[in-house]
Amino acid sequence: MPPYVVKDKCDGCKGKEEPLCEQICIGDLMTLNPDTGKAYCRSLRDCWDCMSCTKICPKGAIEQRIPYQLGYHGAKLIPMMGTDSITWTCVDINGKVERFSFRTRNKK
Amino acid sequence: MNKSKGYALYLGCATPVKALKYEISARNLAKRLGVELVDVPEFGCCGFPVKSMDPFAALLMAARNLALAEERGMDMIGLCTGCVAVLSETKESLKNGRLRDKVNEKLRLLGVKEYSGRVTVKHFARFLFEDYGLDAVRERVVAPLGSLNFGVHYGCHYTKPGHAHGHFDDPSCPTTLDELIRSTGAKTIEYPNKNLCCGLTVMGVAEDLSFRLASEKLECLSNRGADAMVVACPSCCIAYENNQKPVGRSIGRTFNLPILYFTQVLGLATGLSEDDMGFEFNRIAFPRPL
Amino acid sequence: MDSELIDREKLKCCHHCGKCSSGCEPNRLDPSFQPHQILHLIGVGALDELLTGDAIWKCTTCFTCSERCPQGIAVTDILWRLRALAFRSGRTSELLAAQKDVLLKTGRLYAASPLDNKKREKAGLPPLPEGSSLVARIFKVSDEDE
Amino acid sequence: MTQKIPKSLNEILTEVIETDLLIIGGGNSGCFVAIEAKEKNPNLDVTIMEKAHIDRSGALAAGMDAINTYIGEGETPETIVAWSRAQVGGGPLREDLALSNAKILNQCVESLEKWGVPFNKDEKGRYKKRGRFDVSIRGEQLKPIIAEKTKSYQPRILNRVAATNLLKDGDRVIGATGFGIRDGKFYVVKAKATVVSTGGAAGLYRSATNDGTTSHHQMWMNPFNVGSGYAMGIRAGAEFTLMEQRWCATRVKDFCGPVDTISVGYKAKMINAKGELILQTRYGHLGGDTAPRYIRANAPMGEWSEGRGPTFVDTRHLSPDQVKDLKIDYLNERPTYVLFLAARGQDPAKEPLEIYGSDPYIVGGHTASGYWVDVDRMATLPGLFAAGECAGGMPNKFVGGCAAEGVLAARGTVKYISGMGHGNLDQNQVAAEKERIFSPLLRGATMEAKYTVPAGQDPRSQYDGVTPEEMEERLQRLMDEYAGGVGQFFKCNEEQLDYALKHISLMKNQINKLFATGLHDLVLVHDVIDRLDVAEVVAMHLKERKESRWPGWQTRTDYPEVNPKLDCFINSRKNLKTGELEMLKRPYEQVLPGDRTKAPSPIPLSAEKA
Amino acid sequence: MSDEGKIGVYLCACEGEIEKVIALDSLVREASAWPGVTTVRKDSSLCSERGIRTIREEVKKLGLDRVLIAACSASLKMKEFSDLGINKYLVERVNIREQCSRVHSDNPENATKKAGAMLGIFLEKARRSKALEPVTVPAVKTALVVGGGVAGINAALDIAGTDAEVFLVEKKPVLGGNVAEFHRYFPRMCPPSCGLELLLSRIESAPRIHVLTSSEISALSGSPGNFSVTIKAASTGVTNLNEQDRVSTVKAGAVILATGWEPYDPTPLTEYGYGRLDHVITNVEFEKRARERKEFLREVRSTAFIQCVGSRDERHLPYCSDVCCMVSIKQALSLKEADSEHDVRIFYNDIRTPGEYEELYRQARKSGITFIKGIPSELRQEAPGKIAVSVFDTVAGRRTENTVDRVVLATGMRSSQGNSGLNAKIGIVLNKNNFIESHLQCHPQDTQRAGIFSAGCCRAPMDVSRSIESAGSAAIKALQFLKGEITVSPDYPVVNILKCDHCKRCMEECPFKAYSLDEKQFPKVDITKCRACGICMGSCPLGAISLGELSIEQLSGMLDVLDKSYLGDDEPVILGFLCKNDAYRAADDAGLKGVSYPPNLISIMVPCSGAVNGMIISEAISKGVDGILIAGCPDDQCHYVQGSALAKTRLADVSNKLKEMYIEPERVRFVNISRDETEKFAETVKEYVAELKKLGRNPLRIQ
Repeated sequence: MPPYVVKDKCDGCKGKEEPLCEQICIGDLMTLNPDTGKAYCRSLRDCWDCMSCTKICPKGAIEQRIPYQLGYHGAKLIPMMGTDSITWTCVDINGKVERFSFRTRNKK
Repeated sequence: MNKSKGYALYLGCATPVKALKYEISARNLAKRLGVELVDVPEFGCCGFPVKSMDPFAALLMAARNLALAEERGMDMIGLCTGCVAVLSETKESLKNGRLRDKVNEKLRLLGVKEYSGRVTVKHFARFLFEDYGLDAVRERVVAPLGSLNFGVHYGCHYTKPGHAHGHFDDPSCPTTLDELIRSTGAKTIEYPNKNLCCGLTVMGVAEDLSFRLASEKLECLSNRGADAMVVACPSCCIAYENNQKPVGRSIGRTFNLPILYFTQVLGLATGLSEDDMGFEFNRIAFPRPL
Repeated sequence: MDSELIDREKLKCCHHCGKCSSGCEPNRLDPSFQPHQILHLIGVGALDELLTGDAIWKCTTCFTCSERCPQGIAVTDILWRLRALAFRSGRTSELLAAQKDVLLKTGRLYAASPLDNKKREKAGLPPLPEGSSLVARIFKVSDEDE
Repeated sequence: MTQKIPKSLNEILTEVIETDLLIIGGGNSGCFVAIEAKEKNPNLDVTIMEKAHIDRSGALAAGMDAINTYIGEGETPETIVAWSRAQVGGGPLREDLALSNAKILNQCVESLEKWGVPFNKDEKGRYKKRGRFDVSIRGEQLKPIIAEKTKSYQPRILNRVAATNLLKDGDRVIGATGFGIRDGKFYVVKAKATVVSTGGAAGLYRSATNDGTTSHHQMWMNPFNVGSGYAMGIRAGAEFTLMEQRWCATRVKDFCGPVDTISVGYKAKMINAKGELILQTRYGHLGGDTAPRYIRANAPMGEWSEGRGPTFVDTRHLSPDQVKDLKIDYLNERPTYVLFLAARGQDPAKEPLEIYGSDPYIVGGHTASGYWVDVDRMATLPGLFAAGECAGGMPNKFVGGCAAEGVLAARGTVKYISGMGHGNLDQNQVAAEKERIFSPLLRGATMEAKYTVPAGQDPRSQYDGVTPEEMEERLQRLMDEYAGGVGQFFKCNEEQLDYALKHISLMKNQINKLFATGLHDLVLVHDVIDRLDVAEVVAMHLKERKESRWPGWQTRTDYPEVNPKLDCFINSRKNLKTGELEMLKRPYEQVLPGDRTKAPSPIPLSAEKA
Repeated sequence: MSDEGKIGVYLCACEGEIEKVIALDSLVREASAWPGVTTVRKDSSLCSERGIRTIREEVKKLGLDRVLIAACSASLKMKEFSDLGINKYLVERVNIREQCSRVHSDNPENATKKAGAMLGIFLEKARRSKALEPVTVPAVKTALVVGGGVAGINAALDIAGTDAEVFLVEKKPVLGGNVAEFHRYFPRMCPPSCGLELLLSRIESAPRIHVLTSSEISALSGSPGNFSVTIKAASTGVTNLNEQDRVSTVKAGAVILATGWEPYDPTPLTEYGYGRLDHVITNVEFEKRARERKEFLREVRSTAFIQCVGSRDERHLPYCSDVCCMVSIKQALSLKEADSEHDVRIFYNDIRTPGEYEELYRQARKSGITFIKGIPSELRQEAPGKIAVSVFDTVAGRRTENTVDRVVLATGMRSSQGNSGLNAKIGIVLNKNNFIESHLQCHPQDTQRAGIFSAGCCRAPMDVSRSIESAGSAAIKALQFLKGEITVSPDYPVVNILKCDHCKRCMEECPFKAYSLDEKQFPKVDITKCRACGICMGSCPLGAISLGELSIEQLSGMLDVLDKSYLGDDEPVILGFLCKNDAYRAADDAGLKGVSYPPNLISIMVPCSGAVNGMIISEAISKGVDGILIAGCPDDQCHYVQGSALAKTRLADVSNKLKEMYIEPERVRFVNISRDETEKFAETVKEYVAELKKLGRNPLRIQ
């Protein structure tokens, strides 16, 4: 269930040494291509699809795709992070759209 | 300039018909200096006169010649400053991708491959000055012309428009042609109206304006005792050599100023024979130095 | 369409410092030819007066004005385009009309007569084609979608 | 980030750190160790060595949808321990550990809510129950919240440092070594007490969905928890228990995602191809739905092996709202499960969800494998403590239990550290370890390319050596086929185990053929080395328990029955002199009276309170 | 909702103006039921002396820890409401007049509903506000003036007038700069030496001015109030060449760059033959020679001045150098003064002699100087000592040939700061003409670095009088940093290192480069360099940065509490983030200008549109807000350089995500509003409400 980085959305987190996805990846898989300045997943087969990179990417440049072993092309699952809540949109292969919003941190 | 396969010689319209001595001396000088000039029969008119009729057609004519040279993988050497200016200007304006695509579309209709912008085009004198190098020319000088004193006429399109020629020389006070001539050992005169135009382009429309422009330079150089005026363009040669008699008549003076091409002066210094320099075509005899 | 030929955007920056006319040799010899005035007349819409007048034909295209214009206006190109507009609306000089015929027939500005080719042969120079429809074809292709 | 590959040992920088308490593994229990240690003694110097980044590392990376162990109203620490005992068919288990854990369980779970984790509430404002001890939460931010709380105590956090081995002064563990995955440094940490909380071991066995494209790590457990904690302890000679009690669970087929959310949370029944209720019809005598966990885990595989597959969890009774809530639960724990359903256009209310066995894992927080520890959670080596999935003996900890283990381990370390000095560091132990860690990288850097490689192929195949991926795939297939993997429906026999052990040792002899072309490669090398050590112990334990006490978790076809004489703990310890793994047995002591296989029903609530 | 806390809610009737539109009594009843609210009271005029006194008494009596003032805009009555006996950052202003009663007077019922909703969210903001005290940072009472010309000298003297020390650093061995070598000042035609000697004597006698000649700044670091400057004194001793350059470091509270100007070298204009033809000199050379030799003025009989040499020329200096017309006129007059028969011709494009300088121009005309409107194209040496100037006289419409003995080229000015190697390091930005970039009309003497100012020609071409004027204003600005301490208002940003993940976006996007990395690699803000624009708060992907006055937690809390249907179920609710300097004030003016917009918009004031964080926008949409409107200054007029541009990119990221999530991307919108575009703002809101009505209500709610 590897992450695919959309080329023209990723800006390498400007800070350039370690973009956020490289900081957070639990398997040390996301890294920065020094020539293009864009991020990529070092080994698609080793990703465990915890989606930490997709959630933390400030430019929304990472798309989570499902290995063809498990499901068919075209389904999408996109997180939109708030400071204390999250909204997911899921689109299935027949185009059905579902949305889920819920709180992820209690009100202080 | 890549010289792997020699240079495509761009003769233009005027030189092969009106200035045989320029073509003869140029070809022989090139042979003497070991520069391979390759004829490309498919070359057509450079488009200079058509600029006053249909700018896009003029652009196509120039682009076609550039594409032909590119096809053969050769850079171009021109003899006429007018042609070289138009070809260089066309290279500049075809840097605009949209225009280039439109021109390439038309070139395909004319059966010519695409123009991509790799070819470079230079006047023969500039080539000698920049690529061949003055030291190399000095090495080939066998008969230094120390006793001669020439008045060099650049002609407007040799250095202008500056952006098309990559600002290789300063149009207000040019020096490269003087230095080329001085490399033969000869001296050159600094005269005030050095940048004065020969006026030939308005010949058909305002003949008196054209004659008066020509007369001023002839008068200025004659008064300064120049052994000859050196030119680098067939149009200038027509204005100063062919028209020297009528120009003189128009101001009531007879001039007797020999008009030589820079290729003839270099030919003299590098030991070319009179025939090889087309001396028989000189309308005003130029006495050989002893 | 014709008026788009002239690059009006750059022309607007001209603030009539007169440097082009100061450096223009034809103007020195013939005061009626004033490049800065021509630019001004285009600006104030007197295009037809220019196209029918004979001033625009006195420019020797020596580029001095374009090289020195403080606002970087390509004055010479504008003169050339004025001539093309005049030519297109039928106003031309006999020389220009003759030149067009030669070009259409021979593809060259100076036609190569058999005598010329004999002279060239004697001088050991390659012969020149006497006739060529190249320029005619180029004109046709150029006008196609004009 | 481009890294400079060192060419020789002295090019590698060494960083020596002295600390009071070293915690290896910054996951759920590791963080709780740090928090509790700092609460007990604020100026204690605490260091956390974390292989990934503390904000999202460990099994909780994507979040959690439920806390499986919370002692709700009408329940007591005793009832939860009894329930846990019944879940593992009466044990054996360390009831002393379970009771001490249960006593502080609720306090740990409730602190999660205080720190900001939203718990679902019922209409009376109490935690909303899913199962008997199961409360549901919105846990997407669970680990970041725990990490933020840990960071507020300012411990020294070494992110991106992978632990490799323990340092010993005689029998006492006096710290550990590791290497920087990003900075390439060699870390030597001297500590008065060391806690191992690196989580369980995943990837010992081949996952059913592993294929050549992109689903190699399509498994239930976090694949980057490779059991380094176990391996370091094994190599250091610590005693381990119940390593044969592997956690083989029922998982959503292909996706290999959790199923308890559906079966416990939404009361979905297991059915086979014919629609029969498997547990009721086949396993009624063992309690049907309330049968021990290994029965429920093995049931679907039984159906498959007897030709009645495929098996499902019947979700067709779910209302649209329940489906939406089900998806929200999954978004909080394994978000791509929702993407999995969407990618098949599958609506759980119309089609039941297919289930299958997962590849076996060694996770002391679910089953009871791990270090043999005393009540202070100290292992058999003084100065070494284990928490969370690493501590053995007590099954069914889950998130809440592991947090409580962290707290108890912390209290154990604080007691141990007071008045205790540093051990003295043996420099050649350090030098040997530095050489062991970096030799694969140095080998990779100085190797000459020997073979031609077509474009697009893995450039490493031009070298004459073994890549970590090759050895990992070889081990996983070996364990799957010869040590009771999912391919064999979890069954194995003596001869297969011997075959597995023989090949494991063949691989261990070829560790010096492994090479790494970068720091990430080096991590993979040490992952496979650790997995080999753990796999060997698991196989030895499977071989030793000559019975089928927990069919599914541990099924011996040559000893299908339960052998009453083996109603004890089977432990193991490496003899550091001979290098052999010695097996030993320890008696089971029953603390809670009553029938070990029955879970007492909850104490009836008085009328007005219900 | 945490309901502890003692909050006082005060509603102002504003002498009836607010009350005739908003039913304050119903709001009082509603608010008194809210948790944590101790007292709610309506008052005819809160800002009156009586009103303020009663609030202060209640604060003491009831021990209030938060105060809500529902009255006029926060930009008004700041002084009155800042000392209510409670830390002023615990007082929250709710703008129910300019943004509610005045602009929705046509629909009192909706206005009351909007006021109620506003009270709700700003109460939530108040609940989370923190008491803040201004921070005083010790500062050095020393100024550093770079450049000893007329601007630098005056700046030094103006500062030394107070009790601050001044270091005046000059590259050349002597003070005085360019004018020291000049012949005459204009318009008074007096010798510069007269003015300079007076200034230099005052410099001499000023005890606190330390002059360092033939010295240069080699490094500058630190922050406003505490710059540390390394000064390299070139080896004065000609004798031993290897004498080490004496390097000293100076602590300075403020820096004034007065590095002056250099004449433009006309050699590239080869047509004028400068350096080739003799008797062709520049105006600066004329000035120097006239000063050195009095008879220089009579050496020749005829002189031609050519204006705009290099200036107003796309290929050289595309700007007007401001002084050349006056310089030529002055020099022409001194020629006429020396010999009234001298034939002086000035070839000009436009004569620019503004203000009182016109008098000098009239004198020049009267003294017989010939002004010819036309610029010559070329200079030729006819005969030795004779230069032919052929020019087209555009007024006469014909060419005139002129032969003169000498030609003076009126060349333009370039900034010396243009070629200083330090600019990049200390963050001095140059504009496209290579002068110091400053906000030309509003803060001409500021640079983009707090505490560093510019004076004189290094900032723009100007004459001596304006240089002295700008030196004075730069000195006054610098004095704010020379009081021995700098008080920084506490609304600067704070980084929550528990959330920060070292991605360094804040450092990249801070327009004032106020961030550096601390020893643990966390971003640390230098509060003296910071201008509290909040762009870093807007940049942080993890919401780890909050401003003192407006935090991420406050915004998130307000989003929870906002009643998404305060106007009923089919009326969309829009949340507006308006920038404090332009958009918010333009919205305030709506009522006064009789312009109205629908009550569906509730606005929150932000220091800059760049401060709005992408996560807060996403969260607002997730929590059911129908539309987000961010209004910032026009792109090139943003007070914080690129605030609006950054806001647009962030909004684009969010709307891209919304589009991908099949949520209408139109639910987020940016609009540039400058201070006077009230009508445009109202029009935008009307049109946006209509569009959102077409889109339908936002279905999202947080479970």
